[in-house]
Amino acid sequence: MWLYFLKRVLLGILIVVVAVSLLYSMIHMVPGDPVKTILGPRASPELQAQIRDKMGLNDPLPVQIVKFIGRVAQGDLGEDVFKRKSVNTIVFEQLPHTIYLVLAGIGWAMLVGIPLGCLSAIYRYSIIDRIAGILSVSCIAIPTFVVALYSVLLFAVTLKWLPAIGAGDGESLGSYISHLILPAFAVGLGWVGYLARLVRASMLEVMGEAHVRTARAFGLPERTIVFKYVLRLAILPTITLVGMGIGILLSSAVFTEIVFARPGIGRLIYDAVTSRNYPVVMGSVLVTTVLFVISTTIADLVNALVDPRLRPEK
Amino acid sequence: MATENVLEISKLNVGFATERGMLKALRDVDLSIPVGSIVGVVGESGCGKSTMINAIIGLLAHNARVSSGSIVFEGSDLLQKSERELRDIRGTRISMVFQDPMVSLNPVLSIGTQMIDIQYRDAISKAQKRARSIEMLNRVGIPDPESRLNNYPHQFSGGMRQRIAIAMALQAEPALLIADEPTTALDATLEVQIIHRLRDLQHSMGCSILFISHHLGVIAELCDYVVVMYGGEVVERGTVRDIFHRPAHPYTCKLLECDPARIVETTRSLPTIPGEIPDLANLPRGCIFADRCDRKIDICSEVAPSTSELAGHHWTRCHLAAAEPTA
Amino acid sequence: MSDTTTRLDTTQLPGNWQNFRRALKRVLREPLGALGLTLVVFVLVSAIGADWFSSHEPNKIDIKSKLQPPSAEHILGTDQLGRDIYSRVLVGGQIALKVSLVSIGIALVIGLSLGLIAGFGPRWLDNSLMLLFDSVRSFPTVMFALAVVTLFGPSLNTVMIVVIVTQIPIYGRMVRSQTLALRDAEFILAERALGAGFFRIIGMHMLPNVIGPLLILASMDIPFVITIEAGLSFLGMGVRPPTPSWGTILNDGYSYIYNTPWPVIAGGIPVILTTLGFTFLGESLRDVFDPKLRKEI
Amino acid sequence: MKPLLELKDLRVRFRSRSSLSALINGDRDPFVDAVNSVSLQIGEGETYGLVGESGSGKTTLARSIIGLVKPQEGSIRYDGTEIIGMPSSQMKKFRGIVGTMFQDPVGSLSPRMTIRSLLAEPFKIHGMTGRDLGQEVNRLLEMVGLNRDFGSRHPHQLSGGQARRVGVARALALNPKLIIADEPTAGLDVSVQGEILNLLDKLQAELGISILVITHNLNVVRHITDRMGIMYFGRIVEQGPTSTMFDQPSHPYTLALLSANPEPDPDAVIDRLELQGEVPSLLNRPPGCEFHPRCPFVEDNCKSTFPEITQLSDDHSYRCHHPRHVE
Repeated sequence: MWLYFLKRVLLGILIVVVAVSLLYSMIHMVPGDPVKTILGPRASPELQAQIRDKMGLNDPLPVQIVKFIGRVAQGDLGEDVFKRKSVNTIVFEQLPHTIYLVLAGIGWAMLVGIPLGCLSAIYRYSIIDRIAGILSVSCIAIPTFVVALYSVLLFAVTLKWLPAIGAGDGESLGSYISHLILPAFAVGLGWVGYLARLVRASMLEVMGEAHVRTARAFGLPERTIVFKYVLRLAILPTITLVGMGIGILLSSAVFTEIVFARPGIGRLIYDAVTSRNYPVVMGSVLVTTVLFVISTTIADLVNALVDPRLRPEK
Repeated sequence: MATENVLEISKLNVGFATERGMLKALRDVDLSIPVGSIVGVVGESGCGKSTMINAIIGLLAHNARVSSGSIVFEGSDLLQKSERELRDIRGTRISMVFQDPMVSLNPVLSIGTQMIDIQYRDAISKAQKRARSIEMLNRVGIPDPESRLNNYPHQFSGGMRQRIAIAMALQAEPALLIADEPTTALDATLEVQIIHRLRDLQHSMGCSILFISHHLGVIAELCDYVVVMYGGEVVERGTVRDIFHRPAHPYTCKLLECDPARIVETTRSLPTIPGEIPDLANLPRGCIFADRCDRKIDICSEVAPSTSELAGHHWTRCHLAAAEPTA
Repeated sequence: MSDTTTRLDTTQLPGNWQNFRRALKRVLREPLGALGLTLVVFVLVSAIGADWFSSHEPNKIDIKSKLQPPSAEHILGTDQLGRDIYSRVLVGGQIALKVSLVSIGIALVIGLSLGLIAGFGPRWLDNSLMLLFDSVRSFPTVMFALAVVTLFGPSLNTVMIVVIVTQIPIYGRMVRSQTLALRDAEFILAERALGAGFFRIIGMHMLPNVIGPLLILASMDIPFVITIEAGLSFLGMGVRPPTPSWGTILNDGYSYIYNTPWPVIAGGIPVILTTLGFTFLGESLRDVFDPKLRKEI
Repeated sequence: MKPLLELKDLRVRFRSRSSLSALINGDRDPFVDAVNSVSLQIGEGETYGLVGESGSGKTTLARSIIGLVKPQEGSIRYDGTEIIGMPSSQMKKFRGIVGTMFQDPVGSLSPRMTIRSLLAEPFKIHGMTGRDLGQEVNRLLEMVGLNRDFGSRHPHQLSGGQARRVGVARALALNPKLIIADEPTAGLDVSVQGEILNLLDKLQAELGISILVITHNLNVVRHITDRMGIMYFGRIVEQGPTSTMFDQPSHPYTLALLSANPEPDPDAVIDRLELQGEVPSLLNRPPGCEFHPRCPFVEDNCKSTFPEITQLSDDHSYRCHHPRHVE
């Protein structure tokens, strides 16, 4: 058990290291001087020299990567060369907003999607299943930013029920939450569909397996069969998908934060890209990548806890 | 008819609605299981064995239609019962052991959980249920049952899993145990172990067993009565000696002839039954076996034979037997 | 009836013309499949014939008639520069489809080759390719896209590169797992026992069994790629103005959302219809070919 | 009789755990022997039966002969030529002159090809496109008794018996001198089983080929083989002429296997040697004789000393300290 945990965590770290190296190497794939790419062509030669030195761009690439990973491992994401502010401070100021958004989004998607999927599977091929199917596929099909735009149009502009812009006044929790509702709705909607479809498909698959027939042959109540014997197995791929979902929702958060003018890491990257503030882009992409890897790793570990077959024998 | 039957199927007809039309999977099936006996069912693939079992325990596929007949179990017709009533019978009065022990247990629940779950109807404490499970595992020959109760199915070998399946099936002391090819997936030396264990348990618990197998040797060794099925019909049934020593239906004769184990002199040329089972969605007019029968007479391809009794407890569905009854 | 063993059922997958026609029939029998197919055909036709169907020059500015609601002259109204939104939507669809088909096509070819190499190659190669795939997959797509845009500048090509790079691991992983499952299948062993060489096994026996599920997966990715293109263009990181894209139409509309809702509605609906069409079609294709979901006798 | 195929001290090892976890667990030998010092000979025109339960290594042995699995040590000689370490171009040629049949009749046919193209495969692989392939395919279909209409079908449209015939035709396409048949009757009904065995026998008589049959079915082995070997835990524990092996088995395991074969006669009196327990895992190789934990006749030296091969007669040998034929 512990060996599996250790292996999985090591793999996660390895993935982050490779991902960071890839990201870092990308700078060197750009034709021309990376410093010019980063700072833009109009930066003064002194600034360029200073940055080149600071970023260690005079070392060979592998050395640079090792140094960079070393710094990141110590929790140092570098410095914003324009504002002369630590990237750590900038990123971690914005990060909580995005995390709340993503958790709220995946949270409501799970609360609605998983029961919807169960319902579809239990009453398969019925009218309930058909309606749930159309609803979920439609949810999947509509892109997040279109959902965001339309919900602004409907709930904020036309009906004026909920605030459209910002994350609240920062004073009261109620205001923060009311500003969170529409963005969370927008990022989560597609995932309601994904989860419902996946839960339905894997429940149907498990229901066709021989051991469910055994449970039926012993006259177990349908409730026990569905919620204990079937769901326990059918939920395994869902756990993996939720782990991936947290990472994918980080992507959707970019659109949502821009449409709703919310603070957050998506907005931060967007602003940094438009002002070509490379260290901040790099730092935020890195942090989100680590978040992604952490969530998939946790999902795998939870899977191992639920599924005894993944536990190695003593 | 003095003996009392725990299960009696009469004139059972089951069909499946398919794209090609109605597939008549069971036609006028008769079968009875006397109390305390072991009844074997033999037949090749597509003979309707599985459909019959599913009909008994009420777990037919959604597109199945029971058009007529009755399945009387302990005095009442199972086909007239509601889903709820059937569920109360399954696992208490009738239980099952399935073919493939590798997939017939839930892989993410421990053996203990599954054995305790199936006792959900009993108003006893969990500790008592646990104790009963341990005793049952002991009886089927699982070493160290107390600690193995916490193990998961994948931690057992195939033979052990089949023992566990038997323990679960017999735990509630059912009146009827249905065993669907329980040893097919096992090796010969394990097969013998399981069969002996099953017979010992049957003796001590006094239940009846419906034993499905394509292995004639196992049937001969274990069963009291034998039912021979072909293409969805019961073509012959009788005591184990009737079937093996005095087979009446040409199909039974052929089936016995084909078994290389019954051929004493070694031979390089083994008997076969040429031809195939007719399409069950598009049945021939006469006898279902007529195409492949080497003793066919004119009437066989015109009229479907009805069941005739040859002697006490020995029935066959063949024109030849009806014409010239053998004593 | 129930004692048929479960084996990898690849025979149901599209491969020859007969199967294709049977599949088409089954897709059309399902209402959602028929709807999906209709939408997809509709979108394809309107994208291919965009030049004929458009009523105005898509980039022609006419400030006098800016932000008009739909009318006989402008079926979907006009934007803040008075450009005809209907014509822009048509041309935008052409671009969206071109991006998604080209980039998915390239990603498919590369993913397929890498997946086969990983599945058939030595353990160390398999492990390193998987590590690479997992690493690339661990970038949140949009974050990765933005990082690429900062380096290479916003353009249609950048969008395609991002799509290709992020899709390769998905196809590669799937091909690899299929290959691993097939590698020890008895029919592959049987071919090897006959003396068949590496390339014959890959080309004649592996590929036909791997390509079906892969194409279905890819067809379900088209809406995703369209979303990425529209999304990046919406952020101003994709297609450069004045070239129309569904994303830029939405972005322009969003700036004037308090003045008029029409541009946002007109820019969003084609995105929704296209993604709905491809998703419905992909779902029903998968239902038709996935034997696991068809368990009834 | 001149041996066509000769195996000597063949050993096949598999890695049981990755090098990393072997390192962590301090396991110095992360390998298991699936096949262990196996020697056997097959003469020209002879049929040799290799019998064993699941996991005994019989399938691995068959696969190592055609180079699908790489043996660790030993030698495999075909017609006097060493096969192990053959360059791949020669191995390809060798595979052409040895016909192989795999267990699953349908699953061993490439699912998307038609029967016609499946039958043309052997010729295409070995570059024999010069002859009229259509005619060759027709010849093969006729040889195994299949109608030409089958040529346009796909494997999943065939029954098990028909698919098996296609397998036989493919194995015989290039006029091999040796056929390796892994469970040729697995999954087939008794009535069809005979057809396949008769077909093989007929072809053997006509073409004078040698056959290596791998099976767990003793009844089949008794009828169709000249000599047989019993495998347990990767070793051949006893081999000899089939009739001698059935009449006077020496090894207790042979005895147990023979008696574990239930006779299809309800009145048969079987003096049964029932084994306890199951085959141990390859990871926990018992010391001494590998059969000793299950052997009813175990004595002290069995637990410590590994039995060498004893030659009972010219062609009958066994590995046992206390053979049964003495009594």
